[in-house]
Order: sequence, then C-alpha cells, then structure tokens
Amino acid sequence: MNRTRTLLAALGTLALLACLPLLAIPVPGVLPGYTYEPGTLQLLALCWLTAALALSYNLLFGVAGLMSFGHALYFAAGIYGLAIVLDRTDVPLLPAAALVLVGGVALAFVVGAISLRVTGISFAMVTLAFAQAGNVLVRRDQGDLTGGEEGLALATDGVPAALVGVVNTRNLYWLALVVLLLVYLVVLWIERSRAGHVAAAVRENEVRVRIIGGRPYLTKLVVFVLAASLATVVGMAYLLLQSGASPATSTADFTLTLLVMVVLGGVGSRWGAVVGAVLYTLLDQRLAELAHSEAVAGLPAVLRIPLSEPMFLLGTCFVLVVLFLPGGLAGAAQRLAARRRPAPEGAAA
Amino acid sequence: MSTLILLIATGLGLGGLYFLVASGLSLIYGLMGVLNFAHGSFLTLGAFVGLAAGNLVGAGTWGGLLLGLVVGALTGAAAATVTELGLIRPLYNRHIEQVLVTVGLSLATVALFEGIWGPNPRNVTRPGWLASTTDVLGAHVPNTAFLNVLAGAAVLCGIVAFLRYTRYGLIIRAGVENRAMVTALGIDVRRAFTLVFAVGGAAAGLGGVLATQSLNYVSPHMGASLLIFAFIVTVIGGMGSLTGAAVASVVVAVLQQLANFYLNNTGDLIVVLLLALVLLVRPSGLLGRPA
Amino acid sequence: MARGGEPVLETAGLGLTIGGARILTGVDLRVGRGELVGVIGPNGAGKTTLFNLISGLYRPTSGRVLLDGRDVTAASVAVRARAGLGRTFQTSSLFPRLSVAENVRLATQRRLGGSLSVLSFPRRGDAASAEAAEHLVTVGLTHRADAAAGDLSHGDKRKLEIAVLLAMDSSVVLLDEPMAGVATGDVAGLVEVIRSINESGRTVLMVEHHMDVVLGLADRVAVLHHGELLTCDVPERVMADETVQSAYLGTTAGSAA
Amino acid sequence: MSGSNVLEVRGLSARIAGQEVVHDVSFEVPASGVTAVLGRNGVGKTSTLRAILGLVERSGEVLLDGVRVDGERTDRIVRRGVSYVPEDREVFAGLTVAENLRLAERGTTAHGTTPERRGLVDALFPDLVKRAGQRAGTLSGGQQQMVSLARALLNDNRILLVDEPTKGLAPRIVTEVAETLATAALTVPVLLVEQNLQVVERLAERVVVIDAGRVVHTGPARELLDDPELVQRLLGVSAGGAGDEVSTSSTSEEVEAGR
Repeated sequence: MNRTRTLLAALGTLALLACLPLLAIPVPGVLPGYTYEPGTLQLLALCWLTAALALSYNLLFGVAGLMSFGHALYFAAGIYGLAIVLDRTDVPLLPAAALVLVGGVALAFVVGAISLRVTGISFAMVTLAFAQAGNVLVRRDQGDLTGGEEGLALATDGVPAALVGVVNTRNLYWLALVVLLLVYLVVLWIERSRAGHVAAAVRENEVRVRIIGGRPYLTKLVVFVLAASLATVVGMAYLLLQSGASPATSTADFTLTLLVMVVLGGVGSRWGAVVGAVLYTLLDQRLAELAHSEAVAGLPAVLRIPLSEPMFLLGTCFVLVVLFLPGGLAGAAQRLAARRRPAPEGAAA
Repeated sequence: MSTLILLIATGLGLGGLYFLVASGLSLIYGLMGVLNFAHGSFLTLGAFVGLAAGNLVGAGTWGGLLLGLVVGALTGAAAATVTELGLIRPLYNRHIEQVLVTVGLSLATVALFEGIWGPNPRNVTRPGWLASTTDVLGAHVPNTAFLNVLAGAAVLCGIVAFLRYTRYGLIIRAGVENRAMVTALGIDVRRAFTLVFAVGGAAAGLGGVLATQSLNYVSPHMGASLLIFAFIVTVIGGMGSLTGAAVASVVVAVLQQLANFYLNNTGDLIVVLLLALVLLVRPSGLLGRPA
Repeated sequence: MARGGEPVLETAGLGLTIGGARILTGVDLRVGRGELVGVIGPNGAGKTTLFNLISGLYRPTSGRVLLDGRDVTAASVAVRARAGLGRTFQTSSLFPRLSVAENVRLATQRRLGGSLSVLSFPRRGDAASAEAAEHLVTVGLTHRADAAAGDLSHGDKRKLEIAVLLAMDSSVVLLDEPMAGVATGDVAGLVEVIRSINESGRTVLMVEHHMDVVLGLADRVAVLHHGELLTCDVPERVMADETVQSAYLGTTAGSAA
Repeated sequence: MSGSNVLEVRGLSARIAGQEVVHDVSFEVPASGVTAVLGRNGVGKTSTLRAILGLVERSGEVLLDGVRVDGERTDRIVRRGVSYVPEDREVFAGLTVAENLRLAERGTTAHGTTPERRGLVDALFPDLVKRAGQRAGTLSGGQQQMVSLARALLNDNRILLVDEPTKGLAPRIVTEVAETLATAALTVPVLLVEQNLQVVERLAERVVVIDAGRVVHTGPARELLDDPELVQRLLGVSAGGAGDEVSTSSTSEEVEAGR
C-alpha cells in the first residue's frame, strides 16, 4: 500500500517535471524565469545532469564506501571523449557515444585496478592524483586535441539537429531528464543486485567478506567501473547541453563539489544525492547572481567579499552541515519522521 | 652535463618545497589519522600575509623576506591551530567527517582568498640575489633552489629534534603508536594534536613564502596545486612516515624536472605513473609500515 | 585420530615470529575428518594466532597449512574459505548495518554462485534466501530476520555467527571461543548446536576456556602453551598429563580430579 | 556511602561500537588490599575497567574517594591517581624503556611522581634500569609487563587498575609479577582482573564475579575459592582443588623440574 503510494508520487513528480517545458510556472527567487524559457530549462537540465552525476558518486561513496577524489576524471572523459570524436571524425552521435563509453570503461578499469590496491585515505589521494593527471592532459592540449584552457566547442555535424541550439533547449531538457531517470534506475538496479549487496557488505566489514569466501577487491572494482561508466554517460549528455567542454569539469575541485552534494543530501541516500545536487546547483547559480547584485556591491568590504564568493558560502554551509547535521538532509528528514511517528500512537493510547 | 646538474639542483629545490607541505600532512596523518585538505590554504594564507608583512619593511629586501618567512610560519601555525580547535576537535575520532570539514574549509578559503586578493597571480619582488643564479660546474642554478633545500633540511632537522628531545615530541611519538594508552597515562593527548597541527601549519606557511620566491608570484591557488604533489609524496613515502616524505619529496621533484626537460614536459604525468608503480609493487609506500 | 582416517586439516612446523618475538613455534597438528578437537591453553598462549594462521589472516613465518592434503599456506583467506574452511571470531564480527537475514544470505549466495552479478537480484524466494531462512530457523533467530545485525544482543549475535557458519557449509569449522560472553544459562544450548554441527559430519577445531564444554565435546584436546603445542590427545589422558596440569590447569584452578 | 572505599562503581554500563557489553555493574573497592574481578573470557571484565577510566562509552556513576569522576576525561581521572596496567601490556614498542617510563611520569602534582617513588621503581625493577636504552618492542613479554607495571607505580596513586597481568607469561614470570603486585598492594589498593586463580588466591582479599556483563557474586576471596562447586558454576573451570595448598611458586617449581 505504502509502496504503491510512493511509486505513484514518484511517477507524478516525473510527469510534472516532463511537462515543465510546456508550462509557464514562475518560481521567483529560485528560477530565473518562467519554466518554458530556455534559460530556465537550461538551468533545470543542468540540475538533472548534476543530480545524475551525484547519484553515480553516491553509488561509489555511499554504497561501496569508496571515498574517491577523482570521480571527475570519468565525467570529463565523457565530455572530452565525445567532443574529440565528434570534432575529429565523421562518426555520428550514437556510435560515437558507444565508442566513448567503451573508452571510459577501459580507463576506469585500469585506474580502479591500480588505486584499489590501497584503501581508505590513501585510495582517496591516489584517485585524486590520477584525476589530476587527466586535468593536466586536458589543460596541456597535446596535439591540439582538447583546446587547453579555452576548452572545446561541440562540433555539431554528427549531432541530430533536434539537439542543437537554444531553440531546442526543450529537447535537451528532456534528454537530461531521461539521463537522470536512467542513471537513477541503473543505480537502484545495482544497489539491489547481488553484487550491490556484496559491495555494501564490503563497506561494513571487509575481513568478514573474505572469511565467507567473497572477493572484496573484485566487488569494489565492479562498482568502481560501473559508477565511472555512469559518470561518462552523464558527461556526454553534459557536452550536448553545454555545447562545449571546459577544463573546469576535470579538476579535483569538481569531484570535491560532488562530495559536497552527496554529503549535503545524506551519504548513502539516493534521493538525498538528487536533492543535494539540485540544491547545490540552484544555490550556486543564485549565489553567483547575488554576488553581482547591487545590494552586495554597496556593502562594506567585510561583508561584500564573502558574499560575492558563492564557493565561500557553499563551503561554509557544507562545513556546518558536517558539524551539526550528521546524515545530511536525508538524516535530518529521518530524525524528523522518527520524532513524529510515535506521536499518533501516544494519542491513540 | 651542466643541464643535468641544473635539473637536479632545481629538482632538489622543488623537493624542499614539497617536503615543507608534506611534512605537516604526514605528521598530522600519522598522529591523528586526518587527511588535511585545508593544508594548502595554510600555505596560501601564510604566503599572502607573510609577503604583506615583508612589504612593510621593504619589498625585495632581505629584512623583508626574513620577516615574511617568520610571519608566514606564524600565520600558518595560527590558522592551523584555529582549524584544529574549531573544526577537527569537535569531530574527535570521526575521520571521514574530519576529512570532509577540511575539504569544505579548503573550498571556502580558496574562494575567500580570491575575493580578497583577486583570482589572478601577482608578481612579487625578490631580493636581488634570489632572482639570480649561481654557477655550479657550469650550470646556472637559481639561488632560490639553495634557499628551499636549506629550509627543507632545516625543517626536517627541526621536526626530528623536536620529536626526539622534547616531552611533546615523546608524547607525539607515543601517540602515533597508541593514542588511547597515552591518555591512560594521564596525558591530555588533544594538546599534542593541536601542537602537531600548529607545527604542520607553520611548515606550510613557511613553504608558502618560499614558494612565492621560487615561482616569482603569489596566487590564491598556489596552495592547492602544491598540495596535490604533497599528497602524492605522502603516499609514495608511506603515510605517516616523515623520512619517507623527505625521500619521496626529493625523488618526485627531481624526476619531475628530468621528465619535463627530457620527455617533452611530461613531469606531472611521470609522477602519477611513479605513484601507480609504487602502489603496484609496495602498496604501503617506500617507508610505510606494511599493512 | 579418534574418528575418520586421513587428516583433513594439518599444520606442519607452523610458526609465527613478529619483530623477533616468537608468537607460535613448530606447531604440528593433525585433525581427522569429522573430529572435534578442543584447543586449550592459558590466555596469550597463541590460540587465536593459530586460528589466524590456519584461516589465512596471518602468513606464517615458518611451516605449512594443509587442507584436505592440499598445501594452502600461500592461499588467500577467500580461497581457503571456498575450499571449505569456515571460522568464527572471539568478538562478534558481522555486517552491523545489514539485516540478520542478509548476513546469512551473503554466505549462501557466495556458495550458490552469482555473487558478483549485477544482473541478478536476491529475492525472498530464491535458493540462497530460502536456505538462509532455514539456517535462521535452526539457530532460532527467525523473529529477528529483518533487524540490523548490529542491534542484536550479544547472545543473538553469537547465534547469528553460527547461522552464517552453517550457511557457508564448510567442511572444517574453526570456532574461536564460542562461549565467550555467553551467559552461563545459555551455554548448554550452544553446546548442543556445536555438537550437531560436528555430528552432521563437519570437522571442528574449537578454542574454548570453558573446560566443561571442551571436555564434554572434544574427541581430542590440544594444549598450547607459550606458542608451543604441548600435547594433543584424548581428554582423559590430557587431564592426567602432569606437564599439562602444571602448565595450564595447575595455574588455572588446581588439578582436575 | 562508606568512607573506607577508595572506589565505588554504581550502575555502570559500557558500550562498544553502540553495543552494551557491561550492564548496570555495581561494586566497591576498599581502601587497601587487592580486589579481584573474575569471570570467564569475554564477559566484560576488561570493558568494566576501561569504562571506569572512560576509555569506552559509559553511563552510571564512578566515585573516587567519594567524589564522582564519571563525567571527566580519561587523562583527568588518571591524574586524580588512578593508574592503569592494561591487558596485553600496551607498551610503546618504538620507544625505549626509559622513554616509556618518562612518558608515564605525571610530574609533581597531587598524585604525581616523587623521587621516592622513582627510587622504589628502580629498586623493584633492576632489570629495567639495565635495559633503559633498549626499545620496549624488543623486550620479552615478562619484561614488557614489568615496564607496564613500573609505569603505573611511578606515581603516587589512589588506586591501581590491573588487567590480566599474567596473561601469556611463563610460570616463573607469573610468580614474579604476582610478587611485584603483592609489594605494590602494600601501599596502594588494587583492582585486579585475573584468570589465574592461583594468583587470585595469592593476592586477593575480595572477589567480584562478572558473567555476561553483570555482577553475579561478590564476597571474600576465600569463600569463593574454597567452594569448588561455586567456582565451577561461576567461572566454568573444573576446580578440583583450588583450596589445596598449591602456591604459585610451588607450581612453577614443578614446571621447571618437569623440563
């Protein structure tokens, strides 16, 4: 009964989100304009893709307990991989995407196989180092492939016309929504699968998994590669949405912002990751606007400087969540629900 | 031949900088199990404040630099102390959360530094001797390399002496082995934590001012970029091993310089490859205790 | 060997030295198929170390471990587990945030295959779940199947460990102080469970301080002292052995009658 | 509240990793002599000691000389004169013997280190004076236990908490440790966790028996040890003749003769 209700609510929300481009709803203070306007749709689509990426990171960090600081590498691999293939070859979009996905899987396999030789903090640092190497490659622009600091514009020849240009933002919005739904379902699938259960067991007690004859290393590698491939897929959609690649997506800071989103939402919670990512993206956007507003410009330096740096506010906010809101938004919601639940029983008695 | 000497000399200088950052990371990790992501911010803050103090005496003078180094180290120490007391201590023994707050702190502080000092690098004025080179067997070695090696060696000796001959050093060495037992001997081990953070922060602040002299600029991002190499150095040397960090700093930096020159600017990539290789052969690092 | 013929578990000259300290030296132990051997010895004699060496958590610095005649000294923990070696720990070692049923099912699922599959789901009705449910019935934990393992009482955790052990269907079972922390009143029930594990044909090697339990269950008793195996014989003879008496029993509670 | 008790534990519970392992334990330690905590393996004896010191999560009351200390941090409690000799020695392996001892000195505070105490320790452990420069990790188990005991005895304590000091030691060393403890107990009350009943018999006046995290028996040591059936029921060991006049020293002589 309860499950059916949850499912219906989810489907309803999804239908509403899918219809947004056809509706004219203003959400003042949150969205820049009416929901059918390209600017708004672009921002919302960015929210969905970020949420999908955060979900893939949550699979890694929340489910398998692997704190990677290099998840951006596979996202960037998707963006740049597809950008380069479309730029340098005549391969159409879908085969190109398949090719890039294969490349992403291979990259994740090699990096994962090496970094999983260490655990805990060392694993975090090693994944960071590999991602940094990727960042260096992208920025160095060897053989004019990546465009260096300038980034790379999307070569639209191989891309269907329906996915190109501001007029088609609506289609890109739907694409982003589909990607989010797809990633959500895949993540749900993996979590519920046998391998997903073993991964959770490895997170809980690795020695015990070995004692019952399981293989923690392989389990972790499977989850690592799957999470990375999802990031690659999201990256490719991101390229289409932004119609270009920028080196900022390959930085360690980008992975750290993913970490911020997941922790904000609540580690291990799927909807927490989605809400965390959407909230983060919207905040980032709104805070940037606040930074350039006249109200802030008129303030004394002590207030103006912090308020004009969105990342400062987000970082501070994150520190406060870690210190005072264990379990993030999902944890807070759970505690709230737990506090409310006994009340009716008491009333009945 | 002279090229090789130059590369090794500049490598050693860079290694000195890496060690200044890695020593703090390694000490903090060894005693407290905390990976300190905000360590780069201590460095950047030390650099900016140190330079500002030096400029009061006179930009490009030795007196200014000396004051800058002292103030930079003190600033780093102060920032680290505040961080430990305010953010790390309340999360006692919750290592993941401790890493997360330092991540948040690093994101926030870099943004704040950008807000205060602008996002772009600024040139610095160096004392004349530091801006020039010295002839060593035909190689023109930048004088900053000597200063960095000297500072790295001095900090290494200083920390080793501190650990070996002081009571707090004794507490820290014991704490690395068994923290609970140190407490059970009636010692407030948390004071040692704060002290280790302060010492690490001082080394980073010092490294920050020195880095401005080598790079000839100061920027809000210099901490973050040095921090990544310091991480690599810490893993290669063996997490928590000070001598390991020293050896790895030199190896990594020299290799990086050589690869940059002989292998088409691939220094950064070679370093990551070295990291992969070390992990494959010896996952606990060069001088780390085998798990 | 009291039962069976060929040794199913054998250690030859097994030793471990850590930093110059000899934790275990030259242990030659042969356990026959279907036997129940109790390992006794004062605290710190090296009993748990012996278990860690046999199960592969530690690598010996000398000697060999043979399972079913096969040298497994260099084999990983998982390989030994797959070859039929199961164990419990002195203090509970479970997956605390997973449910009781899930703790057991992970072991049956590993054995029945498909553990690393992302394409198949664990379901209530599948073979692994059904078998796991049976084991929970055996140890009497069905009513707690959905509780998180970390929330169980100490006694229930011990029961769960036994259920996991059954789920692994190991032919050789190492029990590390199964009675540790179990209330005196619950000891008898646990003894019966161990007896039934042994009577179902499994070989059992058991470290236990509770002398009555050891004497009541064991076919033979191995005595460890200072990392050395003093003797391994039927209980009556071990109890009568003077060296054993003075070395272990003597310093514990006087002589056994 | 009785003034003759140095330590009182009231309704103490301890949790490890969120799991309660000691439930509502209450007992007193008189101001002199040895009180032994007995019980089978894993029943919570060590956790009880660690809970008194605040090394594990706990609730309930702990009174030292009638003053509640359960709200305080471990190092504060220790500085009030509660020294701890942990199970498995826990010496700092990488530090020298001298450094291990120096670390334990609590200075000239109320319950700190006095020159007399230092002299006493030197007299009690001549072997450690000889080995001052040696790394503690290279010592034998018995020697490490001596370091651990010496660390506790350096200070002017109100009470010693000693956890299984004879664990894994050769019989001759067990005797030595027991004698050292007996000497120490002349000047400071001791709360002793011990499996070796002969050591208990040699040292303890009173016993507290714990089973599954609860106190199941308290009383004079003699009363328990003279009752084989009670020993059997409470401790699960076949105590044929705990009351026989077998002393630790005679046992160790037997072993040595037997080899």
